[in-house]
Parts: sequence; structure tokens; C-alpha cells
Amino acid sequence: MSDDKPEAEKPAAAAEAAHDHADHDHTGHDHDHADHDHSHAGHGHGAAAAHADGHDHGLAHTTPVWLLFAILGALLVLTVATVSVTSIDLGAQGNLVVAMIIATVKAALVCTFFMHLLWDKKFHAVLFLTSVLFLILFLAMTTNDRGEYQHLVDEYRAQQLQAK
Amino acid sequence: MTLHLLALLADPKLPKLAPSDSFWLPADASVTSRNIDWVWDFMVWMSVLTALGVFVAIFHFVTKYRAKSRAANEHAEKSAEHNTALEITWSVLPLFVCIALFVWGFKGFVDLRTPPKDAMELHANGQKWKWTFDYKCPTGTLTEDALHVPIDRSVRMLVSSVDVLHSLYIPSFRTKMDAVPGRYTDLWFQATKAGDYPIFCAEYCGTSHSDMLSHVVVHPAGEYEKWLNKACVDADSKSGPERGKDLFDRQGCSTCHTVDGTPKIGPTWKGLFGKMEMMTDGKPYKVDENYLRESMMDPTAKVVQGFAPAMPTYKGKLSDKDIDGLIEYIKSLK
Amino acid sequence: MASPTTTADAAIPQTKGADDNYLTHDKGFASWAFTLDHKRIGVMYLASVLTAFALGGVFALLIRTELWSPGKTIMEHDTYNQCFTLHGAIMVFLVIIPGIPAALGNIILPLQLGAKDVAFPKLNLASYYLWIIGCLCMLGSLVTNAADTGWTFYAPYSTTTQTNVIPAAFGAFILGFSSIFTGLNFIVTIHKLRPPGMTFFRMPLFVWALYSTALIQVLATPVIGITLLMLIVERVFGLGIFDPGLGGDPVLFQHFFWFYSHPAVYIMIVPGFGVVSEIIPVFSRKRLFGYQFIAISSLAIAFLGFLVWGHHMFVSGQSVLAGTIFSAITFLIAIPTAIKIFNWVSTMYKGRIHLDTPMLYALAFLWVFTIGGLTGVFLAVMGVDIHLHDTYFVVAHFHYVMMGGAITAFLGGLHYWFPKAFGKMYNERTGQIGALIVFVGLNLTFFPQFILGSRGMPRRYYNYLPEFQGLHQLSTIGAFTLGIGFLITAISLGRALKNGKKAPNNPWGGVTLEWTTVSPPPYYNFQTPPPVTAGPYDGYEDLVYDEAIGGYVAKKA
Amino acid sequence: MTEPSTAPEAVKKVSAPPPAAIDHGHDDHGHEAHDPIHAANPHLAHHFDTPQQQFDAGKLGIWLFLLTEVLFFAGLFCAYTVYRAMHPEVFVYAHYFLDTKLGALNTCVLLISSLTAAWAVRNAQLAEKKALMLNIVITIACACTFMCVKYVEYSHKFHDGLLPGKNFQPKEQIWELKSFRDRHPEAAEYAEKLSKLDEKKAAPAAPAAAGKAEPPKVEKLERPTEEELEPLLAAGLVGPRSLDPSAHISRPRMAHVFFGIYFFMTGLHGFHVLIGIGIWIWMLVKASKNQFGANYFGPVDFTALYWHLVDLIWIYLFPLLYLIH
Repeated sequence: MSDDKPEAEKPAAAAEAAHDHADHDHTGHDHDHADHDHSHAGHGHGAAAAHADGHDHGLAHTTPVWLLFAILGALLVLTVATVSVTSIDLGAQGNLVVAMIIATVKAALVCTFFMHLLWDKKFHAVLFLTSVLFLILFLAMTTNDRGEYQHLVDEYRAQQLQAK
Repeated sequence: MTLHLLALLADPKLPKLAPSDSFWLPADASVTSRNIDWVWDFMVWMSVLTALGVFVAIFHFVTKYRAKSRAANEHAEKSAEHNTALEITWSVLPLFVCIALFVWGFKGFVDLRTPPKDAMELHANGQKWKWTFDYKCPTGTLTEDALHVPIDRSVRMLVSSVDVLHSLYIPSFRTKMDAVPGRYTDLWFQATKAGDYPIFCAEYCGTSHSDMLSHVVVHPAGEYEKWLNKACVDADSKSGPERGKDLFDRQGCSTCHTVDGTPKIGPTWKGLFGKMEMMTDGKPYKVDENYLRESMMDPTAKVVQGFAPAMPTYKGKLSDKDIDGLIEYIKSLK
Repeated sequence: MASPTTTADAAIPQTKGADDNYLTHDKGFASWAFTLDHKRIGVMYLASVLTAFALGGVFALLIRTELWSPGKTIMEHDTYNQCFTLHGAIMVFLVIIPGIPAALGNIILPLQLGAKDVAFPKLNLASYYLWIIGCLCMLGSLVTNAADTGWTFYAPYSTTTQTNVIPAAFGAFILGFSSIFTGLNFIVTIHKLRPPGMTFFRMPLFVWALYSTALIQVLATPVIGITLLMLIVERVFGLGIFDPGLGGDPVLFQHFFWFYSHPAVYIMIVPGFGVVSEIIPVFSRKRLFGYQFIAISSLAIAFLGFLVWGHHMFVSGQSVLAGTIFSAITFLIAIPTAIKIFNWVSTMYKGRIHLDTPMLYALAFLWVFTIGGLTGVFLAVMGVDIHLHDTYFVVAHFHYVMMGGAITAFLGGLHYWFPKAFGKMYNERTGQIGALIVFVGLNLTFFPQFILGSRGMPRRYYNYLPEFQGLHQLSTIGAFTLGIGFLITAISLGRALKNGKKAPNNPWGGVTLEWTTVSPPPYYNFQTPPPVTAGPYDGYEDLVYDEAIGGYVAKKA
Repeated sequence: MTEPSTAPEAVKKVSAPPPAAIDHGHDDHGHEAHDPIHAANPHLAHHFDTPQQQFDAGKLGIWLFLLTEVLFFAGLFCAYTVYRAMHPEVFVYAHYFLDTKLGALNTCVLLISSLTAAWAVRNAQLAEKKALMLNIVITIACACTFMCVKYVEYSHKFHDGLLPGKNFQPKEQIWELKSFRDRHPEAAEYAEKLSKLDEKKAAPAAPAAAGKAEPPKVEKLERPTEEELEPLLAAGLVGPRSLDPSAHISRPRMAHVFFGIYFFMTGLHGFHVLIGIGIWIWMLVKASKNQFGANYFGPVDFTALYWHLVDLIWIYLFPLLYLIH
């Protein structure tokens, strides 16, 4: 443990180690680290080293221009695709499903490349997916419940119409 | 307002809680409570025991291990940081209790939510701030402000509301259901003891939420039909202003209008007929038969200045005869 | 845990002068109004939250006074309805939600992490001013025609009532953003500003609790934001999403509302868990029993808290299927919560217990929260909940948890960290008396309400059947007792601020990092981040009490 | 703390959640002794030890903020899903009033601005001041274009009475729309016929017109049978829950809800675009002062991330609102 302790006169290294700890703790699973003392220090420094001589420029990855244009191209193609697919009848929900799949592919492209998630800390991707997960949870439970009791709304309306 | 409250306190119809055998729960008068009351008792005892256990432990530790003073610098005795057996016990035991409680609760819930097929059907309707209950008469629908049910017969209530959320709560039947405007909800019960039990509105609905009381009359065997026949005949025999006066009480007009000249939520009916009223659109309008009829069918069309457009529509709830009766009644209030 | 090593005296920072601390570092109104220092922002939050608490308390007393007798006692129906609405809205949105995280957390969290500040000081200040704006909006509703919807803003009542709902809803909307920014700030601070050596499992449990809370704040609060915005738009434009008169669905509103508001009860109580987890080991002079469990269970509760919102809707017209799912998951939360209580109690076993004011509050918390938690189980049992829903039983339950749990923990934390935050000691005797009266008042106020509720007394009632009067009067007496308790506490702390004894750096013998800096802390807390080599509750043996300074110092080797 | 000259940063942000407010909590009060790292990095706030730590903190912060944004829109997506599931005919009806071309144009505009935003981040990292400024300007230009197109769309809708909620009073009926006529001529004709019946029925219903106390005779319109409604069903205009003889049968009962959701979703999104424009302008100012480089480009990166999220939301809004089949 003691070799993990940074010297006071090297604040930069200290901070580096500290935040590597932070990230490591999190991207890994916390409960894996019940005995965290030793495995940690090793990982922390390893990650710091990888950071320095990796492909990153400065503080983060730099995306090549050709890749940006390639992604834009793909996105535009997909936009055209989603518009043109509307004129084809794919059944009641078919069109919606296809449109959502295309939108999700587009979203994934934007996230992965434009938003750097491919090269970024995995924790950020996890966070973002969490938000989507909670969104789906919210949508699913609410819509499901709404559907379950819809017949009581219909019954009421039918009765109201009859009364008129 | 004070007058109104005094009237309420003196109201012989103010429901009374029936005497109960239980310290905690109100008198039990329905088969639907069969899955509820014993779970309740179980939980009360379980909670008392658990809480006592925790409290005794706290008290014991605090007295036994109390430090003399800070200056004494005592250290805690060595003790385990983990005790697997203990921890598993206090995790698994509550887990089992919880699973059991869930299952019992689920049973009770499904029971309360599943009316028997042969249940008789009644409509309950919430409006600010009165419950009305519809009964089928040979001549049409009878609307009453109290719930009458036969004993030992399953009753399914279709609940709805014309304005905001209300909740039909019958403590002695251990049941409750929100009245949601724009849809039905339902609940059922089967009364087991003849008597008179209170009904509350349990979902906050505004000014007189706490006065939105009613009561359920459980008729002994054979009495319900007699009551219904008589009530139907009585209601139908009336006509003209008498019918209107009757409806004034039954249909809940009295929650917003008075007949003594004091304005309430809506204008008073006294001296209303023939008056020129200024409407919220800035135009005066004479209160005549047409206006009154329109106000019952489409209440927000013309609202008298100084009053909120709070009245629900009575379209489909009042027959032509009813409307005529009400108009006659209003005319009679000079 | 790692071998216990002293951390208590590892990094007493050097300061410019003996008296230089964050309170004296700068002077003048602007130095406070534009401060970016987390401690000052915390102090401003504290003052604001306590003021709001007093206001909410006045409404509570008005309500209880009115309920002394059936019918009119002191006010009319509508006034009463506005009173309980404002009481609820103020206590929830202005007091309990920001109480522990934004007030105590802001002061203490960076100190416990050995950090100089939170990650985003400007955002921190922004969130304070958002709180102020939100508060002003609510007051705007109060002084005009106060909302009478209940703090839950249920549609369609809220979309149709004539009172000024919009400022109140907009206030809550703004307060939501205040809460989001606090949470966001704390998550980043905890991730990125921990000192060398402090792994996640070496963080104090208060930090863990704030972390879990912050996750909920960030994930749930946006939903209430959009819900309230939709409500406002519904009122203005008649959108037709919630209002059945326009084709909308009021039950949908309840789904939207509780998707936030159930997790929000964990925003309120989980920081309380954190405070109690700090106090009990320190005042028992003993390491916390089951540290890791408590840490993880905070996260577990935070997560599960998202999956149970429908248990507020068992009788609202929700489907049986949804009700069943929500009920089942609700029970899952009961278990970690129960285990936490057992862990706290076990921590005292063979400890050396000091019954100072913070510990009294912690013990009160254990008592009250046990009752609050157990009665929560009643409400999770669907069949029983149908009877209890929207009765005083529910009122009593959540007051036991919110008032008895969150506020008790808040007061405990306030007394615990008061010497650190303000550098003054309060009078122990008055502190203890205050704690005892609060405890008695609390039980006297809310226990009768359980009985009222189970006997069928619905909530939000201005008028009631005469049979209920005795219990209501008991409750009212309790409420005034509670008021007296708070008053004594306020006077006690106020006097301490003015002429309290100078506080030592470590009056209670805590071993978390905030006790390693001076009281009150210097402007930048720590010159260099203090390295951490042991768990957060290791090393009580390495401290000795020094009577001369009235606090703990490191044992001489 | 060492650059009192950068005025915009000293501004205390009180409202709005711009990502740049998260970027770095500079402390203008800082007086402590300088260490070499802080001395070499004028943009490094006092409470961070290294530029990397500051950048990572900002990045985590902005990602958390994006997460709140997703959930902020969740309510609207939920309302959309519920109403689309329960009243599909409303959405079919309403989409004839929306201009797919304008929607697609806006999609492309936003996608291009996303490219320039991402490119700007690269420029900032590499300290390419001119390219950075150019890319920011293009991004802002795209954003403005987007808003202009939105303005055109909105003003059309306002003009046509396609207002949200209770103000919904379409000037044009569905059968009058060319887009509808072309695709479903039969349904258009039938709907028109029904609406005439509607009018007849509505006229005597006005109680003021009747002079006597007896109830005004309402000519009861027979509910059309399912077969009769075949053309409307085929066109998707009638759903299981849309029948209401008392209302305009040629228009689904809940049509106003769609426009409520439409304006709310696109309005909230547009508001985000406006905020984005503001932040980009701020970035432009900072870029013009040559502040960005390998060790300090967080603000541009975070603004771009926010911008991409705005784009992401539009990526979903476009098919959900404009491409209903």
C-alpha cells in the first residue's frame, strides 16, 4: 500500500493516481474490490501509463476528419433511407419499428463517433445507457399500465355516448 | 359558513362509526375483509415484536456500554466486525416474512379487485362534494345520496366522477377506490352485517372534501327490494316543484346552490328566475327556462359573473321531467 | 479493511493566520453572495433551509390547531387546504430534499474527501440561487392565492382549481434543477476529487449516502421537471394530456409524478442514513458493523427505489398487474433497510457509548425509523393498503420517516458538524433537552395518527367525525411539544453561534477527514490532499481526549 | 483565478444549464501560493490538481447533465407513446398537416452542424484557431437555419389554426389537404360528406335558437357502422376510440392532443437549440481569444457533446412526428 502513496512534492502524479483510482473503482465492479488494497494500486498505475503513451492527443482522443465525414455521410444516407421507407407499407407497426431502428442506428453513430464514446471512459457510456434504460423502464411500465386499464375508459365512453 | 357547519353538525345523516371489537380497525361488515384483518393483526404483532427487539437492544447497549466520560478514554471492546450467521439470519428471516406478506397481500388484493360474476351492479358517482348512487327503477334511474345494499349479496360498484378525483372509501368494508373522471373504476363487497356505515371521500377534491360524506345502509334479508320499490315509486310520483326540491337534495345541487339567498359555489336559487344576470362574457342575460335548461346541459356556456365555471354537466343524468321539475322548483323560490 | 493507521493528524493544513478561516477569509455581503466556496454556500443553504423549515412548521402548527376540533376552529376550509398544500410543498421541496445534501453535504462532503471544493463551484452557487428563485416562486403563490392542490399537484384538480397553481408548480420545477445540479456536482466530486488512497470502499458512509442520493437526484428529478412543466402547459393551453375534460388521463399524471416522487423519498431519507452511519460509530468509539453492506445497500435502495413508484397508486385505478409488480419490488427494499437498522444497533454492542446530542438524535432516529419502516411494510401489503391508503395511517407513516427520519438525522448531523462548521460549541445540556423534547413531541404527534388512520380517518380532512377528536387533540398537543423542542434547539444553536465556546478541531473523536482540519476549516480546507491509508472508521484507539482543549488529539507514539 | 481579463467566465451563471458552466469552476478569490502546474495552466481551477483531472471532471459532469436531459425528455416521449398506442388514428390524421420535407431538411441541417461541432473539438484540441472559429460559425449558422425553418413551420401552423390543446381549430379540414386527397380520395370524399352532416346536426343543437321550454330537438345522427366507415378506417383516420357522433367525425376526437405534444416536444427541443446557439457564441468569443489548446479544450468538447444530444433528440423526433405512416 505504501508505494501507492504519492509524494507530496509531486501533486500531479498524486492526482493522476487518485483519479485513476476513481475511474477504476467505477468502471470495474465495486464489489469485486472487497480486498482492494493491492490489486488497485497496480491497476491504477497501469492505466496511467497506458494513458500517457496511447493514441490520445493531450487530454483525450482526437477524431480524424475523414472519419467525421464518413459518419456524416452515413447519417445522411440513413436519413434519406428513413424518409423513403415511409412510402412503403410495412404493416401497422412495421413502419414505426423500422423508423425507430434507423433512428437508433443513427443515434448510435452519433454517440460512438461524434460523442467520442468509442474512445472515452466506458463509465460515460454506461451512464448514458443507464439513462436510456430508465427512459425505457418509465415508458414500458406506464404504457403497459395504460393499456391494461384502457377498457375501463372505453366502457365509460360507450356509456356516455349511449346517454346522449 | 358557520351556519353551514352547524347545519352539518346537527345533520342527523352525519354517519356514525359503528362500534368495533378491534382497537385498531373499524367495525368489520363485509366478507372482503376476510383476507385483510388477520394479515393486519399478524403485522401489528410482528411489528410490535420487531420494534421491541430493536428498542430493548438499543436500551440495553446504551446502559451497558455507556462510557463513563470522555476523559476516561475508554476503548471499545474487541468484537467481530462480521458475524455471518447473524447477518444471514437477519437477512433471510425478514425475506421470508416479506415473501409471506406479499403473497397474503396479493391474495387480499386480487380478492378485493375481482368481483364475483353474479354480483349486482350499482353506479357510484363522485362530484364536488357529494356522492350519488344510481339504482335501476322500472321507470328509469333513481339517484340517491346514500348507498343501499342488501345483506349477503355481492355488489359491484362502478365508480366514476364528473369533475376531479374522488375516492369511494368504506372503512367497514375495508375497500376503497378512486373515482376517476373520464373512466370507470370498480370495487366490490358483500356486506355481512345489517347496519349503517360511513362512506368517506379519501382522495383530496377541494374545498369541502372533508364534508363529502355518505353512508351505506345494509338492509336485512328481503328489506332491500322493499326499500327500492318504495323509493322508486316515491321519486316518480312527485312532479313539478316537488320533484325539483327532491332532486335538489339527491342530485347534489345543494352542494353548490342554496335556496335561502346566500351565494355558495354557484348563485343562490332564491329569486333567480327572471333575474338579469351579468355573464362572464360581459353580456347580461335573463334567467329564463332556456337559460336554466342550458345551464344544466352545458353549464360552462354562460357563467354568471363572480362564479367559477365549476358545474358539471347533467346531460344524460336528468330526464325531461326532472329538468321541468327543477325549473318549476326554481320558479317557486321567490 | 486496511490496518488502522491514524489519519486524524495527517494533514493539518497551514493557514495564513491563526484566525483565518472560511468565515473570516473575506468580509462583506458580496463576499457571501458571490462566494464559490462550498462551505459558505453550504452555510447559506443551511440558513435558508432552516428558515423554510420554520415557515413550514408554522403551517404545520396552523393545521394542527385547526384540527383541535371538528369543523371550524381557527380557519376556513379553503385556507386549511392551502395550509396543508404549502406545508407539504415547503417541507418536501424546500426543506427535506435540499436539507441534508445541499446544506450539510455542501459543507462536509469536500472536507470528508480531503478536497478543496466541489468539482463545479459555480454550478454549486447557481444551484443555491435556483433554490432561492424556486423559493420565491413558491412564496409568490403563497402571498397571492396559494395553491390548494396538495403537494402532489394531482390532475385534474390542479389543472382546474382557481388558485395560483402555476407559481407553486414552477417553483418546484426550478427547485428540481437546483437539486439536479447539486447531485451532479456531488457525483463528479466523489469520482474525481478523492484524495490519494481513498478507494470507494474507504469513503465514509455519509459520502456513500450522498453518492446514492445524487444518482437519484440526477436520474429522477428531470422527470418531475417535465411533469410540472406539462402541468403548467396543460393549465395554460389545455393540452389534454392529463385533464380528462380534454381527453387526458389523470392516472398518467400519477405515474409521471411518482416516477420521481417515490425515488425522491430516498433523496430525503438516504442522506439521513449517511448521517446516522457517521454518528453511531463515533459516539460508540467503535467501527461500524457491516460497513460494506451499508455502503452497497444505499446504492441498492437507490436503484430499487425507481421500480416501485406504483405502490402509491394501488387504489388509483392502476391495473392489477402493475400493482402486483410494484408491490413485489417494494418488499425488496424493506430488507436492506431492515438490515441497516440491525447493523447500526449492532455497532453499539461492546462499544463505549457517549450520549451527546448528536448521538441522542441518532438513537431517536433508530427508534422512529424502526416504527416508520415497519409501518411502511403495512402499506406495501396490497390488500391492507387498500384500507389504509389516503388515511392518516399514511400521514403518520411518512411523517415518521420524513420528519422522524430525515429531520432527526438532519438535526443530528447539524449538532455533530456544528463545531466543525462554525468553530463554536453549543451548550450540551440545552442540546440534549431539545433532542428529548423533539423526540417526545414527534411520537406524541404522529403515533395517534396511526390509530386514526387505521380506524378510517381520511387524510387532508378539514372536518372530521366527532369520534376522532380525542386522538386529534393528542396529536395537536404533540405538535406544539415538537414546536417547543425545535425552539429550544434553535435558541441553543443561536446562542452557541453568538457566544459559544471555541470548538476544538475534533470534539467527538471522529476519524474521517473533516476532523483533520481545523475548526472552522480554512478557506481551502487542505493544502494538499491528505493521503488515506485506512477505512473511514479505523483508528479510534489512536486518538486520546485532551481535557484542556475539550477534544481529541492523536495519541503520542 | 489568474486571468481576471476573461470577463465572460467571471459572470456568475444563475439560470440555465449550459455545459460550459460546468466546465471549470474558476475561483476568482484564489490567493494561495502558486504551484508550478497551476502556474503553467492558466485555465486550471484552484481545486483541481492537473488539467487532466479538471477535464475528466468536466466530462463526467457533462455526461451526467446529458443523462438528465434524456430523462427530461422522457416525460414527453412517454406521453407520446401512450397516446400513440391508445389513439393511433390521431397521429395518422395529424401527420398530414406536417411537412416532411421541412422536417428532413432540418434533420440534415442538424446533422451537418453535428459534424462541424465534432470537428471544432478536434480543432480546439489541436489549437487550430481559424478552423475552430470557422467550424463554430458554421455550427451556429446551421442552428440558425434550423430555427428559421422551425419559424416557418410554426407560423404556418399558427396560421392554419393548428394550435395545441384547447386552441386547436384547424382552418383546413383533412379532406381539403392535397396530401390526403392524393392518397385517399375515397376517404376524403366520405369525410367531407360526414362533416356536412355534422354541421346540420350542430345547428339546431344550439339552445339559444330554440324559443320554447321544451327540449330542442336534436336530430340524432346514426352512428355509422364499421362498413360505412371503411374508407376512413382504411385511411387510418378512424380508430377504435375515435367515434363520437357528437363531435366532428371527420376529425379524430383527440386530434388536439397531438398538436399539444408536437408543439411541446419541438418547442422544448427548439429551446435547447437556442441555448446551444448562446453557448456556441460564447465559445466563439473564447476561441477568438485563442484560449484553447491541447491542455484546455474542455468547454468546446462539452458544448459539442450537448449539441450532439440536441441532435440525438431530433433524430428521434423526426420520425416520430413527421414520418408517421
